Amino acid sequence: MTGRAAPLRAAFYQALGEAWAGGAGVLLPAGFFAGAATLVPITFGPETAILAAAAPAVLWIALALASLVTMERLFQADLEDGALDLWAIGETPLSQIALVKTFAHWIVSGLPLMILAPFLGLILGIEASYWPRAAVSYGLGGLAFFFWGGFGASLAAGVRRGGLLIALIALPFYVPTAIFGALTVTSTVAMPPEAYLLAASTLFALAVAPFGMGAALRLGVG
Amino acid sequence: MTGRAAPLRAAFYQALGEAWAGGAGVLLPAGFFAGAATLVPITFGPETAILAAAAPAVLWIALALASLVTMERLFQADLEDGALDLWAIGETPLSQIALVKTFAHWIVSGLPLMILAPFLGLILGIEASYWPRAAVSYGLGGLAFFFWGGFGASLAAGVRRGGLLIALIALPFYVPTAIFGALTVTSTVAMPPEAYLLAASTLFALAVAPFGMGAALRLGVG
Amino acid sequence: MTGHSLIETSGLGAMRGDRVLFTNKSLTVDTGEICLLRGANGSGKTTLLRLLAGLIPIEAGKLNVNGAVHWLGHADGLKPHETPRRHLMHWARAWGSDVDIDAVLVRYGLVLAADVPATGLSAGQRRRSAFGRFALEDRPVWLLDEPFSALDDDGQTLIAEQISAHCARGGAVVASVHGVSPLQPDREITL
Amino acid sequence: MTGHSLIETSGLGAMRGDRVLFTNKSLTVDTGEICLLRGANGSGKTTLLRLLAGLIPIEAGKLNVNGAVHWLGHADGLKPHETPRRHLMHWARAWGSDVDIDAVLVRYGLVLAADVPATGLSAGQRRRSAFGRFALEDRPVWLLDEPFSALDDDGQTLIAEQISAHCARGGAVVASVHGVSPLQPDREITL
Amino acid sequence: MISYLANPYRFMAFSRYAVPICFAAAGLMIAFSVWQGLWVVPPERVQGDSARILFVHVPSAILTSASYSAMAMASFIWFVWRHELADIAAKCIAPLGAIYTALCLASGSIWGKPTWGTWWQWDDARMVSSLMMLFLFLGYMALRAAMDTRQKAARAGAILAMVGIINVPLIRFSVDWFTSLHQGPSLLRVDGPSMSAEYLTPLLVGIAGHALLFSALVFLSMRTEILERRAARARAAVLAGV
Ligand code: HEM
Ligand SMILES: Nc1ncnc2c1ncn2[C@@H]1O[C@H](COP(=O)(O)OP(=O)(O)OP(=O)(O)O)[C@@H](O)[C@H]1O
Ligand SMILES: Nc1ncnc2c1ncn2[C@@H]1O[C@H](COP(=O)(O)OP(=O)(O)OP(=O)(O)O)[C@@H](O)[C@H]1O
Ligand SMILES: [Mg+2]
Ligand SMILES: [Mg+2]
Repeated sequence: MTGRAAPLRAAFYQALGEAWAGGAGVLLPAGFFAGAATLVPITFGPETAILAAAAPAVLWIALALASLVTMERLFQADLEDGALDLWAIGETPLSQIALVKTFAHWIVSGLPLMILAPFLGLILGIEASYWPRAAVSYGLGGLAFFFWGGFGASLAAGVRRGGLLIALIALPFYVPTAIFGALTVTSTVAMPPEAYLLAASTLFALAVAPFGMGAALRLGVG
Repeated sequence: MTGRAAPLRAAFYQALGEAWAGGAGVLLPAGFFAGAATLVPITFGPETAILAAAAPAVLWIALALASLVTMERLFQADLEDGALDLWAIGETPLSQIALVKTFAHWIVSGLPLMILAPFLGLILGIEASYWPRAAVSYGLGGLAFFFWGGFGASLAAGVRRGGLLIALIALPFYVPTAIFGALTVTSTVAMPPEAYLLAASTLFALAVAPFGMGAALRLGVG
Repeated sequence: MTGHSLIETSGLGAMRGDRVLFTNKSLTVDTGEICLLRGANGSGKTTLLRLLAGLIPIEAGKLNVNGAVHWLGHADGLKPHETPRRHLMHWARAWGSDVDIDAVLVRYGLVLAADVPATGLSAGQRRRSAFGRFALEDRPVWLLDEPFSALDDDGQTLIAEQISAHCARGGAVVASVHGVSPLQPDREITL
Repeated sequence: MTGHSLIETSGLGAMRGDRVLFTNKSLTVDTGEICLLRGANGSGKTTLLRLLAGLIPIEAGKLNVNGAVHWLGHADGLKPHETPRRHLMHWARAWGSDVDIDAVLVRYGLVLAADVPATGLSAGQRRRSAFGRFALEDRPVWLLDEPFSALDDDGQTLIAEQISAHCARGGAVVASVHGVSPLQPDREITL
Repeated sequence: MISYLANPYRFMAFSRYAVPICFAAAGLMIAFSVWQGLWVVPPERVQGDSARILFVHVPSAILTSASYSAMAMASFIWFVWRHELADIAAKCIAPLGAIYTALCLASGSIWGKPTWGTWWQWDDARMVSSLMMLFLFLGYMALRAAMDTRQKAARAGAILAMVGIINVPLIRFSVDWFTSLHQGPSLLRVDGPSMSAEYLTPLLVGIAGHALLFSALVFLSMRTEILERRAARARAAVLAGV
């Protein structure tokens, strides 16, 4: 009855609920969306060419920050309220728990941004043919961002100056994804080689970051 | 010996220490700075005209987010660890404590962004004559952002879906400041009328938000 | 001891959500008295104490507290990265107290832990740090929510002594407790 | 009761920062036994329990725990917005348990508080919810850090009974306590 | 060799002689390459005299990746076998690696100004990934400093260092994967170096010299660290009343 998947499913649902209850989940995409959609046109003035060129960059930054901010509190809260101890007692590796939780948070905070991207594109006057590729790039890139953000957050959980540390630790890992992602979105061909590199960097994050998180959380409870 | 200023001074120093130790303080300016400075040019590509045009908007968004994120946990943490009870027992009005704490957090997280703005401008290739006015605008606008963010945070402390609430509550207050701020920065005349409006919106925040925060925190401890 | 009352309430009531916790509670605590609150989990002891402290607005009844209040809740009030020393220094500064912090740390057995941040402190050490605040300023009314929880035998004796001394000085104490307690109460209220 | 040992340690030691908390602790707990940990605040009871639970890596000595562990720490493990019911449902799901949650809520006196989020629960209600986890799955080793703190008299009796029943079923219990405790220990270790 | 030296006492004995020897050899080799580079080698065909900064840039650039790899390897050894010396090595490599990375960035920027007309180009993958290497080193040091116990510092640092190793291939292959200002490899190529011998010899000597200097500095700070840990342990023993 237990099965190996049961704890993961439970962790997933709990994290979904948490992300939603904590509110930071939908806050950030919504806030970024509203903020970017209102502020960008105001500061850029009416030149739509610049607007359209700037929008993808603004979205990438929003995505990166959203992930950092969402993940910052995630593991620290688990550490403080004792929930992490309960996971650590069990047999399921912490790396898998961390993976599932991160994924749940991406669904709540990262995925909406990906879905909203076309609307933002519409407002900012980006050509419609760009949208599908852009949305997929934001999805993949966001996933990588959340995993690296989670890695930084798990290392910094329960530590003085945790926030600064997370930023410092996560930033180097964000950069390749951001480079490939931006190149994919702004490329003029339909399926640029950077798209594969973006996918590869996301896969790498998915493969490596959970183990890092698991080890870091083990350290945190100790 | 006690004096009315002693508790405020103590609260100020504690908040400074907290902001610094929590790391969210320097994290955000530093992280946003590093993040914006790296990601913006990467995602915009080498066309410096776009870069220069987009930078002010990106900075305004960064500032807004920095304030939201810094303030989100501030009062909630005070509520959870019992520190807010201790302030509420005392004679000093909670509105003054909240004012002082918010100001301390602005010093740690908002002021650096204002100071870093010229450097960011340098990197992003914005004309030097813009910097002083931009820095002052970021300073004023940031102050208003932090106070409205604090207002939202105090209302949302200890409430389900706090994050979402903060966003919903604070964003409407952010918009005027952001618009006047952005217009001030990008205006072509030296002292545009928007600058006065920006200053007025900041004054309004300073005058009204502390009372809102005090009342909301009273509600939170109850 | 003139015996005038420091706390007077009549007809206090409290609700939480849809639930009525208690109604029509009247209690009077005079100078030099200890009042213990007893009752099952969730019966409203914490709520009553928070009412007395002025932390919860009064919805029914009357409340009169004549004097400044020291508060000890379930939460100890230490920030995560605060050390016991910094915690006491902070509140000494806030209250304008010039008590010797080192002496307080010694009295409460916090010498070895004085510079360990709260996340590293043991539960009892955190509780002792919170009690240290009481030594910073003399206030007539002490409101204590399960003051003996997490304390070892020495700690319990120490706190019981402090409470007796405080009453001897003319203070009043309201404390919630479970089970046996080292205090000799003058009044007991069961919720 | 065959009396084989569920927990065996030898030469355990622990440091925190630069401070040596204890060295060379050996203890054995057989099936059906209760072992109480005593000691002053900050002496290392929590640390020893966390070592036994495998939460802290072992730096000195040997440790052998034969069987799954139920853990109750100083922190109750409830998320801020979790209700007791959701908390138990969550862990029942995680552990693949099909115990009737409502029955557990009744047994632990949480009926009225079943749907109150943790931020609104009283300290004792939070503690009871944490204990509710122990009813979800049968695990031989129970590690309890101050299990009676925040519990009222009924709650203490209830938990003491649960502990005795667990030992009667062949389980082992290691618990840290201060002062008097309703448990009849088979062993006591002072740190 | 590594497992032989894993014993701190053997390491102390070995490094007592290795440090001065490395320093001396490094001094001679670096002096030779600087002398060759500044006075002997003819100006470069296209870039003129500015190309002479090659003799600083390339050794520091190679040591950037090499030192990070060494730190990651030491972390791995510590993580798997718990040789304390490996942790000490990783800890001591970090600040020196950061210095060499900063040197690589500075010399690259200085070289870039006359050659490419810009100090810095944000969409150049090699420059950006080198900067990220600096952040990794700084993050590693900050993480260790933030931990309250040595064991935690060691474990957290090791986790970060091992995961961060991806940046090494990224730096290396960034010039192949992206169109960038930075030139492709001319030294470490499958078909051998594509550089004239009058540049190559002093460059190789300089690289070896910097590597020796780096080792000497690492050994020296490791010795200090070992002595400090011994002292701390003695203090803890006194405290514990052993
Ligand atoms: C800030 C700017 C620069 C950075 C961050 C940088 C970084 C690097 C790095 C990391 C390497 C080592 C690659 C490896 O390990 O395979 C390297 C090698 C090299 N760099 Fe730069 N560089 C910069 C500017 C320049 C400039 C302006 C030039 C000359 C035009 C230059 C010429 C070289 C050469 C000749 C090599 C050796 C290539 C090889 O043999 O592999 N670099 N640089
Ligand atoms: N939203 C709500 N709806 C219903 N009941 C609520 C709500 N919020 C709080 N409560 C109830 O209010 C009561 C608060 O009690 P309080 O904390 O004062 O108890 P206590 O006597 O201090 O208990 P303990 O001994 O456990 O500390 C609890 O029974 C709790 O379940
Ligand atoms: N960084 C550090 N430096 C020095 N001492 C530390 C550090 N971190 C924790 N400690 C000490 O380690 C000890 C931890 O003790 P532990 O929590 O195990 O005590 P305990 O026996 O459970 O106490 P209590 O009865 O109060 O719960 C405390 O004395 C604490 O001060
Ligand atoms: Mg209570
Ligand atoms: Mg303890």
